[in-house]
Order: sequence, then C-alpha cells, then structure tokens
Amino acid sequence: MSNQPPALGAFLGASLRRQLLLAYRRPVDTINPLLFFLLVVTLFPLGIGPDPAQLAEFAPGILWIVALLASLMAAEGMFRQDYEDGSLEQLLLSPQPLYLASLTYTAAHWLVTGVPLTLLSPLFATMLQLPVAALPVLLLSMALGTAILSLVGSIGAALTVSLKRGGMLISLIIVPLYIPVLIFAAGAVRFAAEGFDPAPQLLLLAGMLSLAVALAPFAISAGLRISVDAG
Amino acid sequence: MDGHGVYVWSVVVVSVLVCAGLLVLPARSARRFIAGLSEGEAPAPQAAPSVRIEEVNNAPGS
Amino acid sequence: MTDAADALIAVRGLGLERGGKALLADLDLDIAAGHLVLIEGPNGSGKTTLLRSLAGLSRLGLSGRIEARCDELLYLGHRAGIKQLLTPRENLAWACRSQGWDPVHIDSALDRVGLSGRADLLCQHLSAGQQRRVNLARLHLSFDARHKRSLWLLDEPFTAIDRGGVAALTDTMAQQVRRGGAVVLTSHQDLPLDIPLRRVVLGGGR
Amino acid sequence: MWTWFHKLGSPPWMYRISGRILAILLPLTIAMLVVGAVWGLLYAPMDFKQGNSFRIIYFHVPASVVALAGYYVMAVAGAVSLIWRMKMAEVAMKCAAPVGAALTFLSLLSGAIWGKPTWGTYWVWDARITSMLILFFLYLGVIVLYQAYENKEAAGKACAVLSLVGMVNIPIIYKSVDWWYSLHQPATIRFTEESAMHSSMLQPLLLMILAFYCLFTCALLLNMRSELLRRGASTSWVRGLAVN
Repeated sequence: MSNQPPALGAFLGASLRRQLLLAYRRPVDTINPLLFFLLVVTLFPLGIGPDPAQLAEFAPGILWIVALLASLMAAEGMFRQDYEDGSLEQLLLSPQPLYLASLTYTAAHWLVTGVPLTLLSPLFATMLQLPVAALPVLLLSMALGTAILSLVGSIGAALTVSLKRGGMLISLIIVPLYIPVLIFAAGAVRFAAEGFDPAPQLLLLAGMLSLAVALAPFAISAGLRISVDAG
Repeated sequence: MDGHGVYVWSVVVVSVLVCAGLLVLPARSARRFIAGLSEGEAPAPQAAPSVRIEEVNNAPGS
Repeated sequence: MTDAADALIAVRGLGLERGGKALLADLDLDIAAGHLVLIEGPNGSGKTTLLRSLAGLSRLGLSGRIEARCDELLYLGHRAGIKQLLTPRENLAWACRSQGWDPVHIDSALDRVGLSGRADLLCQHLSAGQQRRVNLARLHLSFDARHKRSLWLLDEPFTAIDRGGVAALTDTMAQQVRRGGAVVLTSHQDLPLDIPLRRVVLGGGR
Repeated sequence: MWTWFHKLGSPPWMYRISGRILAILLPLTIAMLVVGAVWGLLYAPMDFKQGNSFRIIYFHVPASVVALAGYYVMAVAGAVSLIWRMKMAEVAMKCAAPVGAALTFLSLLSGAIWGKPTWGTYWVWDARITSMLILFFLYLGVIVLYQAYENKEAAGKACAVLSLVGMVNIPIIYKSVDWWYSLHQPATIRFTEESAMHSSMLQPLLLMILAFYCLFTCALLLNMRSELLRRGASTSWVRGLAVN
C-alpha cells in the first residue's frame, strides 16, 4: 500500500515523452512552422529586391520577425488538442504540480518548433545574404530567443484555449510581449554582422529566459485552470 | 502662436474630447440605466431549485 | 450526519450558478468511506457542474466550501480524456505515472474492460465505446492501487456501454465502496444495486 | 481594521462612497484641468528651441504618465481579485482598462501631432512614443480578451492573469525600447529630455499631471458605478435607486 507521493521526475519524463511521441506521430505540426519560415523568408527578396547588400542589412530583422511569427503560429494550438479530448482535465486533476507539468508542454513545443527553427536558421540566413561571421551568434540568439517565445506563447495559448476564435486573439495579447526578445535578439545578430560585440544582448536574452522560465508557468497554470473551468 | 498654433490647438481639442468622453460617457450610461430600470420590470432572480437527498435501502450514516 | 472528520469530501453551504441561472443553493453533503452517491435530475439541472465542482475543476459561480480530504481523486467526464494518437497502453502508462499507480496492472485492467487484444492499437482505430472503456480501465488501476481514501467521480459512466459492461462496472463500483472508497456518479439509469445508496436529486427532483 | 476591507466589497456601500468622493473630486479635477491648460497654453514662457509647439507637452506628458500608472492600477486590482477573490477588485480592473486605453490613445495622438512641427512627420519612432504604442496594444489585449469570454467571471480572472504578465513585462519593454532607440537615433531631440525646464514651465506641467491623475480616478469611479449598476440590476439596492 504505497502512499508516498508519485515520483515527480518519472511523471515529468513521461509527460515530455508523451508530447514528443504525439508530435512524432503527427509530423505536420512540426513541419508547418518550418515551411512557413522558408515560405515567408523567400517573400522578402521578392518584395525588397535581390540586391545582396540590402538583404544582408535587413537579414537579422527579417529572420527574427519570421521566427517570431512561426513560433506564435505553432503556440496557438499547443493545448487545443488536449483541451478538446479531455486530457487537459486529467492533467489538472493529477496530484503532480501543474507548474512543472505545464512546463513539459512548453518544453515539448520548444523542442518541436524552436530547435528545428534554430538549426535551419543558418540556411535561411545564407538565403538572405547574412554575413557568415554572424551565423554562430544567430544560432545562439535563436536557441535562447525561441525558448522565451515558447514560454510566453504558452501563456497566450493557455489563456485562449477555450475560446472559439482564439487564433487571432493570441497574437494581439502575446506579440507585445515578444517585442523585447525581438529587439535584443535581432540586435545581437546585427551587432555580430557588423563586427561589434553581441555579448550584452545575448546575456540580456539569457536573463529574460531565466525570468520567463521562473514566472511563466504560474501564468500558464492559472490560464489552464481558468480555461478548463470556463469551457 | 507663430505658426505652430494649429498643432497646439488641435491637441487641445483632442484632449478636451477625450477628457470629456472619459467623464461623460460612463455617467450618462449609468443615468440611462437607472432610468431604464424604473420603467421596465427587471427580471427577478428566481430562487435556486431545491435539492433533495434521499436514502435508499438504508445507506450508512446520514 | 457522519462527523466531517473522516469524510472524503465535505460540502458546506454549496451554491452553484452558471449562465446567470442559480443551479442549487446551500447544499450540505458529506461523502465518507463506503458511500455510493447518485446525482440525478433533469438535463441542465447542474449534475455535471456539481460533479466538476467536487472534482475541483469548476470554481466559477461557486459559493460555499468544498473540502476534499482524499488520497486519490478520479474524475471521468463526458470526454474520454485519452489521446487518439496513443495506444491504450501508452495512455494508461501516463495515467499511472500521474496518479502513482503501478503500470504492471495495465494489462489486467484492460482485460477486465474487455480490451485485452487491443492494448497496442492506436486509440483512433477504436470505437467510441471502446475508447470509453479505456477510460474506465483507470478505475481498475485505481482499484488495484488500493489507495485507502479513494474517491471516484463518474459522469454518466454507463453511456455507450453494452449490458455486460454495465454489470461489470456496477460490480466494480460496489467493490470500491465495500473496500472503503467512495463513488459519486451521475446517471439517468437506475442503479441495479443492493448496497446502500444515497440519491442527490437536483432541480426540484422528479 | 478589516471591516472597511470587507465593506469595500459590498456594491451599495461602494456606490455611495464613490458618489461622495466624486461630488468633491469631479469639480476639483475640472478646475485643475482648466487652470492648468490656460496656464500652460497662455502664461508659461515659450521654449526657445521648439517655440510654441512645446506647449503640447502639457497634454502629452500627463496623459502618458497616467496611462502607464493606469496599467499598474489595473494589474494590482487584477492581482487583488485573483488572490482575495474580491468582486470589487475585478470590477475596478475591468473599468480601469478602457480609461487607461483612452489616455494612451490621447498620448499617442498628441505625440504624433507634436512630431509634425518638430520633425516634419506625424509618426516618429521616438522611444517614449513607441513604448506608448506597445502599452496601447497591452491595454487592447486585456479589453479584447475580456470580451472574448462568455462567462464574465472567467473573463475577469483571465484578464487579471494577462494584466499581471503585462505588468512584469512593462519595465522590460520600456528598457528594451530605450536601448533600441538610443542605438539608432542618438542625435535627434529626445522627446522626454527633461532639459533644464524653467520652473515657470514646470509648474503648470505638474498641475496638469495631478489633474490627469484625478481625471483617471474620476473616470474609473464613474465607470465602476455604471458597472455595479449593470451587474446588480436585479438586486434591491439598485431597484431602490430607480424609485427615488
């Protein structure tokens, strides 16, 4: 008759594996953001013109704005499937702390959208003539930045999951919160491209990430409880 | 106002409009709501239906 | 009234209001070990809302106090709460991790709900009735886990279940109650049970 | 000590108290606004660099300051409604949002109009104006989220969470925009450069800021009264008001 509390670590590991397994079994959710990224990046030279110098100048901003939109698009449906089939209720009823359980959803979202975006960003960067010197900083800023985008996007997803037209709404309430990430991340890449030292921006990004990791789960858990209750 | 007048006065007009709006709109909607109350018969809150607890074949306790 | 101390869930002066309509007011209810409670009432009288409030899922429009003092709380709602792209075994494995049950019982639980051959089939290939039975398999897992103060909250458990399934389910509920757990369920069917039952009739009753 | 805290929660008491406060504060606010405006527009000396267009700050700066403070008022009210489950705090949060949004809009519009004589264009990506624009989006986010929920109690809770998240982010947004702005346009006039303003220019500005704070309070209380009436339509104290 083991009444000791269920193992937290095993539960979190199982939750993360479950999310990744689900993502693996429905690859379209993983590929969509990447295709979106590629598609939108190719629009810019068509719009601005193929002149390499001009593209290179805009490249950091373009890359980061498109990454932000791709992450936002993927964040919208993060809890929707679990909300509709009732497994979100089971998550809330679990004796495990929701603060950490909701983090597994965000971590899975980052692994499924953030990391692929980061790994493919050098490809998109070269398409936009970004100087090669800036690539390592681009990778680092993407890794840190997409994690913050996932955390903040999860808050928006949790607050709008029970709403029928949640799609448009999540961009209005979340994009303003993405702005500091965009400023410092794009700034870091631009500094690197122009040969300056991007360290301050990257450190600020890391600082914002640690703040987000600590505080976002409170808002995500509260949002989930409200959405399931209001559903 | 050496030529900048038009800008200054347009700001003043906008400010007056916003400040007046902030004060007048809620006050008027409250007054109109109270007026609306006296004529129309507001829906009386129906009491919650009763809850009956029955015991079947001698349940333990209550 | 049983003294509130050993009640698995103590309800004091509970009032529920949804969509501007007062569903019930000032309900006092103690559900202690060995209690089987059936919540009845016409549609829209607040059966599901009451059950979700007991589960702690619903706090909107709630007044009064609900204190749950149980080691384990299981809520089975209208939706099966299982992932279509996972197999019954994977679904239940996650439930075991979440509630602290022993995964070794998964196969026996699936056998008891008549899904022995389908443990590793994606749930999307199962029928609606079968998917509900995967959900019901949780009851057997909870039963095997033998938590002393275990509370089951079941919302219309008999829907889409065949006659044999209903008999098996009522038998499981009887065992849970005899073992010292408690079961609260909502249903339109009358329970073919000889054990003591308390009926909470909402909406002014029949 | 806690009795007034509980009483604060009862709508009829709040309705009466806000009525008495408004009876004093409303005329005072209007007086301050008029005096401040006349003082700033006519009697304060001209700014030697910008000429008379600088007088716009007597409306732009107070609106910006109070709009930002308004967001904090909304977020704190949201926090109180979440933590102590106080209905009145939720009403305060819901009513503070439109007032704050209106003041942010006024700040943006006056900032844009101010841009024309100074920089020759209506929209200038100045740090302060850009931050105001983001604050405007934050306000709209709360207002739209509130409308999106059918169940208004859930709407209140969701908006409380969103406004708290917004409150944590505002300092980060302001600092990042400042850094971003200093990076790109170091040379031009920084709008909020509190250049050594002569006291005769500063005094009307302080009066106007105080007037705008009182304006925010009055607008908030008026909004809350109307909301309390709407929510308590079927209660006796509201019907009592209709009779006399």
